[in-house]
Amino acid sequence: MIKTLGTEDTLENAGLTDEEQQLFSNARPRAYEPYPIKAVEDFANWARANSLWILAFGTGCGAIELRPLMTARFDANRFGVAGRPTPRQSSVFIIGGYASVKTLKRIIRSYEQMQGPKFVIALGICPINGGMYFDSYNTVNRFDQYIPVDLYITGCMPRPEVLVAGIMELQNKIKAGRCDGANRYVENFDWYKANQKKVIKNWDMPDYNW
Amino acid sequence: MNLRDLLSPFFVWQRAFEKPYTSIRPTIDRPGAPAYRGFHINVSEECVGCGSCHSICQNHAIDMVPAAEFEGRTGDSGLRPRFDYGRCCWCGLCVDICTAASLRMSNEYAWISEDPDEFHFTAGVDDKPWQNNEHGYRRAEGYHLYPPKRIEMDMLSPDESVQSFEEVARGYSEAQAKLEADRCVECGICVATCPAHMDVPDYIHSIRDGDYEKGLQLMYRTNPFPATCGRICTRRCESVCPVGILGEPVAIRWLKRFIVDQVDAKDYPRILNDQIIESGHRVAIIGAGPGGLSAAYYLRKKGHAVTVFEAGETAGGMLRYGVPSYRLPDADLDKDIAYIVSLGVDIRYNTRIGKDIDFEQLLQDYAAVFLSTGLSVPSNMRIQGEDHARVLSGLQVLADVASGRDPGIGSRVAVIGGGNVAMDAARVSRRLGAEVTILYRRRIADMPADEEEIHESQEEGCNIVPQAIPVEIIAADKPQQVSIKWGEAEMVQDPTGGRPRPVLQEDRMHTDTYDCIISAIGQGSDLDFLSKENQQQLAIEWGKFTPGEYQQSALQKVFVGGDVANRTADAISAIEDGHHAARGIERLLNPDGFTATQTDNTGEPA
Amino acid sequence: MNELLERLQRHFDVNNINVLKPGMTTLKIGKDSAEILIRELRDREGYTHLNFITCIDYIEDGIFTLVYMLHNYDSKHTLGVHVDIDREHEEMTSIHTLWAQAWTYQRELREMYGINFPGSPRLDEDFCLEGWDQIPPMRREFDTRVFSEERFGHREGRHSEVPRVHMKMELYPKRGGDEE
Amino acid sequence: MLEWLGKVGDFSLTLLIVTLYGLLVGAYIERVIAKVQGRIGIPYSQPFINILKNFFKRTAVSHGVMFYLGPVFRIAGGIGTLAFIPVIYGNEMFSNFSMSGDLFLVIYFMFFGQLGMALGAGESGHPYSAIGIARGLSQMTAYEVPFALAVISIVIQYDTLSITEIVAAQQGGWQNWTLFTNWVATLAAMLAFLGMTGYSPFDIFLAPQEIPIGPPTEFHSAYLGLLQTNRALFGATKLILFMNLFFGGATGWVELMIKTLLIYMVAIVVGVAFPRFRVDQGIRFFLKIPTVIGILSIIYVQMVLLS
Amino acid sequence: MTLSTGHSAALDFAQPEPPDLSSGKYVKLWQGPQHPGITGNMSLELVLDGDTIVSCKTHVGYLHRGFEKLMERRSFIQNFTVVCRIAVPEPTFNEYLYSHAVEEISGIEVPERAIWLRTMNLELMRLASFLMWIGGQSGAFGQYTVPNWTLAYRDYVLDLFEEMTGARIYHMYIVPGGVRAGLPDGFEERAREIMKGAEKLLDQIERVMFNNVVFKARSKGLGIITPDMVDPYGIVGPNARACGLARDIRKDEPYLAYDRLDFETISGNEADAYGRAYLRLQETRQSINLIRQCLDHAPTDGPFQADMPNVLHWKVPAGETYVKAECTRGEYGYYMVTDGSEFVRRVHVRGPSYTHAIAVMERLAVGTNIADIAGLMVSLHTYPPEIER
Repeated sequence: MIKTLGTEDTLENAGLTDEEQQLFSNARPRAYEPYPIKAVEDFANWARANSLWILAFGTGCGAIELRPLMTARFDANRFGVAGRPTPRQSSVFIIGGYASVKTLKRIIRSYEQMQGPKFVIALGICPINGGMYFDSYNTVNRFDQYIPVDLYITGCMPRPEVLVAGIMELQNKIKAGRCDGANRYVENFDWYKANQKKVIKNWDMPDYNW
Repeated sequence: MNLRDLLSPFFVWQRAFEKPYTSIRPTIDRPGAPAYRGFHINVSEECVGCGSCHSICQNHAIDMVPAAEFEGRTGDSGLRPRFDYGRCCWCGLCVDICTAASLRMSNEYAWISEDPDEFHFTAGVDDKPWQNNEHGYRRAEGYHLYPPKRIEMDMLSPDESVQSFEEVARGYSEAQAKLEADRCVECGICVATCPAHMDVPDYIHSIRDGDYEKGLQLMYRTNPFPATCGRICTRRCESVCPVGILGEPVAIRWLKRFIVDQVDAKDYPRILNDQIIESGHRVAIIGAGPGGLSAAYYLRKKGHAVTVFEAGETAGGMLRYGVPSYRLPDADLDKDIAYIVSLGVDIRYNTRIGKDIDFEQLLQDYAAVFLSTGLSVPSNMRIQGEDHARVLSGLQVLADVASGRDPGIGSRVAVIGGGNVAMDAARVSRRLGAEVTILYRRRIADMPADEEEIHESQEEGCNIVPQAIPVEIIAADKPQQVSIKWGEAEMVQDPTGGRPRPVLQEDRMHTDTYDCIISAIGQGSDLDFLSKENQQQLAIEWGKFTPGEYQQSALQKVFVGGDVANRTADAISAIEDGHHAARGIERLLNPDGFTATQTDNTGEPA
Repeated sequence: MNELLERLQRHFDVNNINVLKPGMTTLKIGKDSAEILIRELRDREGYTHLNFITCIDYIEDGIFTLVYMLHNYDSKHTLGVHVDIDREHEEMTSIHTLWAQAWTYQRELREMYGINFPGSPRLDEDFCLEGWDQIPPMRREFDTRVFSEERFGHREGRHSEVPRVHMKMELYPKRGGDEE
Repeated sequence: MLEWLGKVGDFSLTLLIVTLYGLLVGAYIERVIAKVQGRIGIPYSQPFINILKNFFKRTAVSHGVMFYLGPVFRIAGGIGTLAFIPVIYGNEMFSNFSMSGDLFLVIYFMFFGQLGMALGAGESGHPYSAIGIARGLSQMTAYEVPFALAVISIVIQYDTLSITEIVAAQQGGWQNWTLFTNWVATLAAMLAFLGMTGYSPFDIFLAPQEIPIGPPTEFHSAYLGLLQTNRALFGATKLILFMNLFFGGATGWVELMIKTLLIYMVAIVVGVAFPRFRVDQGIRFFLKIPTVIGILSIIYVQMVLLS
Repeated sequence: MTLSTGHSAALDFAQPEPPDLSSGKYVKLWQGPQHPGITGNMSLELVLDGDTIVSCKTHVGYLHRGFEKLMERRSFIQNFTVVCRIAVPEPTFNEYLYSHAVEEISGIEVPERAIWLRTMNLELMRLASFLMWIGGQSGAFGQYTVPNWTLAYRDYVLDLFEEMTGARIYHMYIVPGGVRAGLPDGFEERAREIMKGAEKLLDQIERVMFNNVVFKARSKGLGIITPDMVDPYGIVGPNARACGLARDIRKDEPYLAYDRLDFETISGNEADAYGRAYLRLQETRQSINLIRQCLDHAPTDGPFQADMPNVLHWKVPAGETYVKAECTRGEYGYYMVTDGSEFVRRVHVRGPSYTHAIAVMERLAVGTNIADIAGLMVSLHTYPPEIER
């Protein structure tokens, strides 16, 4: 059983059975408060920016360019980027292009399990406006309705070079303290949940996956 | 386990002493390949806004949006492609299909933003750093997504064609027509350029579908002379056809002709199914040329009783008298006219206004008058001796031939002028067995006649002498002959920027003798039937009207159109004038029920 | 090749034999004898390889055409067995005992077309979709674009003009073809 | 009392230096691996930033007290191990709490940390953790056998349980190092060392492919920061221990760094060349050759050196 | 063919009884979709008894985009840009097969130069794909050096693609009617240089990866496919060739220029993970050889596109065809039915992973150690997007 450090225990978790209700937390997520001293927060942001751990979850075509990115040719390790197999330890979620409804459910789960501050980069055209699959019955079109995205990189596929550029851009944004996607998610939690539940019809997981 | 398997892996360490694979500054050191399909470039001056990119884009990533600075250019829709980089997949099909080759791709590929709404831009209009990239994807030479060359039409060979007045262009076969119709990209820029705004892409579409009846219906919506226009139209549509920018334009005229040729005249009433509900109004039309009959057709469809007054013996006006039958056989002109007449249009032949019936009388008797008397008086060359008996007017020669009379040109003929009438006169003369020389003031490229006509005249053996200015007509030794004195001309650039002017070279003069000289340098109007008072009211300038809205003249009941009221003086403009005047007359007679044509401005192409 | 077809015609009610190209033939057989034919082809005629099973929706005729593509490695010949089934009673004999991958195809057809294969394993488990609440998506009456717009929505702010309509509005609003 | 406090102060300094050194050498090793892989690799500052980042990360979930205590036990094990190892021979300041029986204490602490970690990770309830623990502990048990045999061998050889004395016995030139006096035990110990460092082919318990990441699956933020600190500290401590036991110890920091780095390189030279063994294969490996060598080392000591 | 592949009655495809999870004896474990040890976005639902797998279920659909539906509402030219997305690591096979199917139905003859360029393109793709696969196989067993090399080297091949086609991943080069462009200047020299380097790299890889005691320990005996499994399970490509069946569509039913290229079908005799890996290494070398032959023979001028109708309203006559090609994983096929309209009636894409990743995987996984499941998965060489499409 997972104990959470959330604020209010008000989520309904209606998708769960009674038995499962006992196993999962029903707390709402809490926004990230910056450190009261600005210098500390800036320093923390600097450290965060220079140690970006990416969740190893290839959600779509974008995964194909993550491999060159992480290996010898582009060697993203140089920039403080590393892959992490578990969401608990990751701070960056790279959405690799389109998200089918089935994957979206896993993306939400993985995203919510990531510990803040966390950042999302959306790769390619599909998360922006549906891309190639704008008329597909199984892929979402506007990714920002389901998960807050901090940075979009357009392209199909975006090359590893532009991924490197994107990571640098994300670093700048984090250092400037402007990456507040996770907080947006908490503040507009009900809106996001409503959107998510609109497309995910078999909601059999807790409302917030702690 | 053997020792080799244990030791051999240590060879990995070899690599430690080699140069790393890593690219040191990936974002700087690695631009896209020279042919990389990166972000879009549009040379907006070359773009004509045909929207083919929009049509071919499977992701609906391209919107056509108005770009104010390109609005109203000839052959340009004024729209420019706007890209949604939340949709584009950089397949480059838009570049491949681009009719003007204005759309290209740069080798730039990096666009990062935190705002998902930002990924839009109008290429070539919005300022983007990659607009001037030299590298990037271009369509390869020899790669086409539509056939660039038009389907050649069968023509009589020049040797055969000079032998008779048989129609030179033989028409497309069904297979040929379908192949040619297939080349259309359905942009509709031609619709705007066509004076009559015919639904060109739609009727071409109907050819692809094999539904010629629908094609005929579509054509009659804007033009009751499809058989005629399918042969002799000046086809400004083809001059703006985007397919013609890199290849040859779609043969719109021949396709129009093809549709008409497929439909039998006796099926017209069934296909067009014009239901006439009599309105009780009476309208008079002066002149049974294309303008007058066009007005008659559309007015009749509105239920008005139409009376056409024609000075000649037959209807058709200039189409009948001015266009030789090897270009427009009488049967085809009759096909168009017969249908119009069959709707109940009353044509009074041999009735000249001012002589047989008074203009004032018409104004009193009829609810409205449409005036399209055309240009029937040949212009003068304004040189000495031009009233010589052997100086014939081109129009007269053509009219004589059309009516089956012998124009009496002899066997050696000079034609003065470079317009279509000149070419027709020359080619008619060839058919009558004469040896023809065409004298024209400027260069061949400056000739106002259709390029095709010039080409065919030459093929048929007419000798064109460009830059030849007639100076004087001199009586020849024999009475049945005449001499012309002409001088060579040099083209001089106009300092004010106009087109080059021919300047006579006094030292290079020639004098030649011919059996006759055919003057075909233009025509003027004959508006003597109008009283002085009327002429003043109608604001006639240089023998032409300046019509207002809906072709209405200064007199409320009088509408004008045709050659006498427009600058282009071609059949299709006259047809549109007639159609538009019909609209105006309808508005005058039935102000409550009238609605101007408004088309829904949204929506995607059908 | 012809001998094979003759043999088949002798024993089965096959029709619509169509030689598409050298090395590929299709034929049609009734729903009830299809399984026996396929078994026969596999066991006796050397068509040991099942390329795929798929379905074509002929909505205008009210039928689903199931296509079983079989390949004979020895004669290098591919044989497509077409079976028409009624769109209203979409049910077919399962061939999961013949090939190990057959049940996967049948599971896909169940999900994408709603065709039932009684006895096929894990038939009603989700395959590609999850929580699907519409008619099976590959059926032709299902309009994916409309569905996508309703459920997923698109980003606002897009607007496109049609060149000829735009030109008419800008250049000659009162002229051109009337709607009569 | 005061003397003892001073000792604590000295130890804290040692702890700091060893940890920082551990992190630095970790970065260096990463760069060496990267070089073999044909790339450039992380900057030297990366391990420090990673740890800082993890401490700045927010914790939103907990799996109970034991979950918290896991990393604490783990680092306690690391600190405990270091506490009883004399770092610089002959330097009172950096000799820590070395005493007569410290070798046993050290080996105990080496176990302690792993077990504590196992408890914490087990509490997280994640099946990946559980599998990782099972693999880690069974592999540990396996490589501890040759290691213990090697230690026994040198204990017999030097007839002492004090690391300081073992180091002292190796002074006076390289020919006195255990490496040369008792190469059999060194060989056994170095094979065990391969398992201890957690590089290929014995890194199955942390393997991302075979099962994601193993015990630390659920650990994050400060917990992970502690684990990473410990990894650097414990790694360096093990190197120092091996240096002391088999390579003659060090009389200054520079000597220590060179020797430990070279010892570390042994694991890397093997690590980049091989894939990883499955856990059963790993156990089988350790219980075969290295164990035999370990037993041989005892026999060697008994038969050759002491006879 | 020496080996009989007749159906043996002994093979039982029946689904195993699901283990009783409530007994407490088993652990249920999900491998994927968020898991570094899975090939792409898919998942395996595993039930473990200790370290041994007693049941495996493949779950796919995480990448389902409904291509076959989308293709039914796009025109024939538009589809060619869509199809390459079906198998992300090997898009060109889709492009070729789609184009070929359309050409076959509409009777378009592709010019000679395009045929050679297509062949070269496909072989380059094979090389790139195999390079990535070798890295994947090595990485799945925990050797990260080789993946770094091969992925970097694959990138050089992708650079060639970029020059040739204008894109790295989705080339969209093979278009119905031909190809989109000829070769750029200097391409041949660069290609030859990269082929030389690739050969050197493969030698190095053979030394460090294949002659490796631990790799052998991990891969030998893993996931054995017996010849009598091949047909009943629909196993194709290297997975089938490794157990001794010399089946290669390039040789058996030659398409493009393969009948004019000099090569032999490679088949092995050990159908375990090691045997398959070694076979693929050899095929990578063969692919380099074929690319060289293409560079030698490809005409440098002449048309590279057949005369095409206006693609904006291109109606392909009614027809039906099934075309196939040998991709890195075996028989890749396109089944196309047209009805004479501007849209295709039905396209079915047959990817070899469809059976490799589901029926075969579920069978081979049983009895395997949990640690080997990633290695087994990679060794079958499966790409999830071509399963669900």
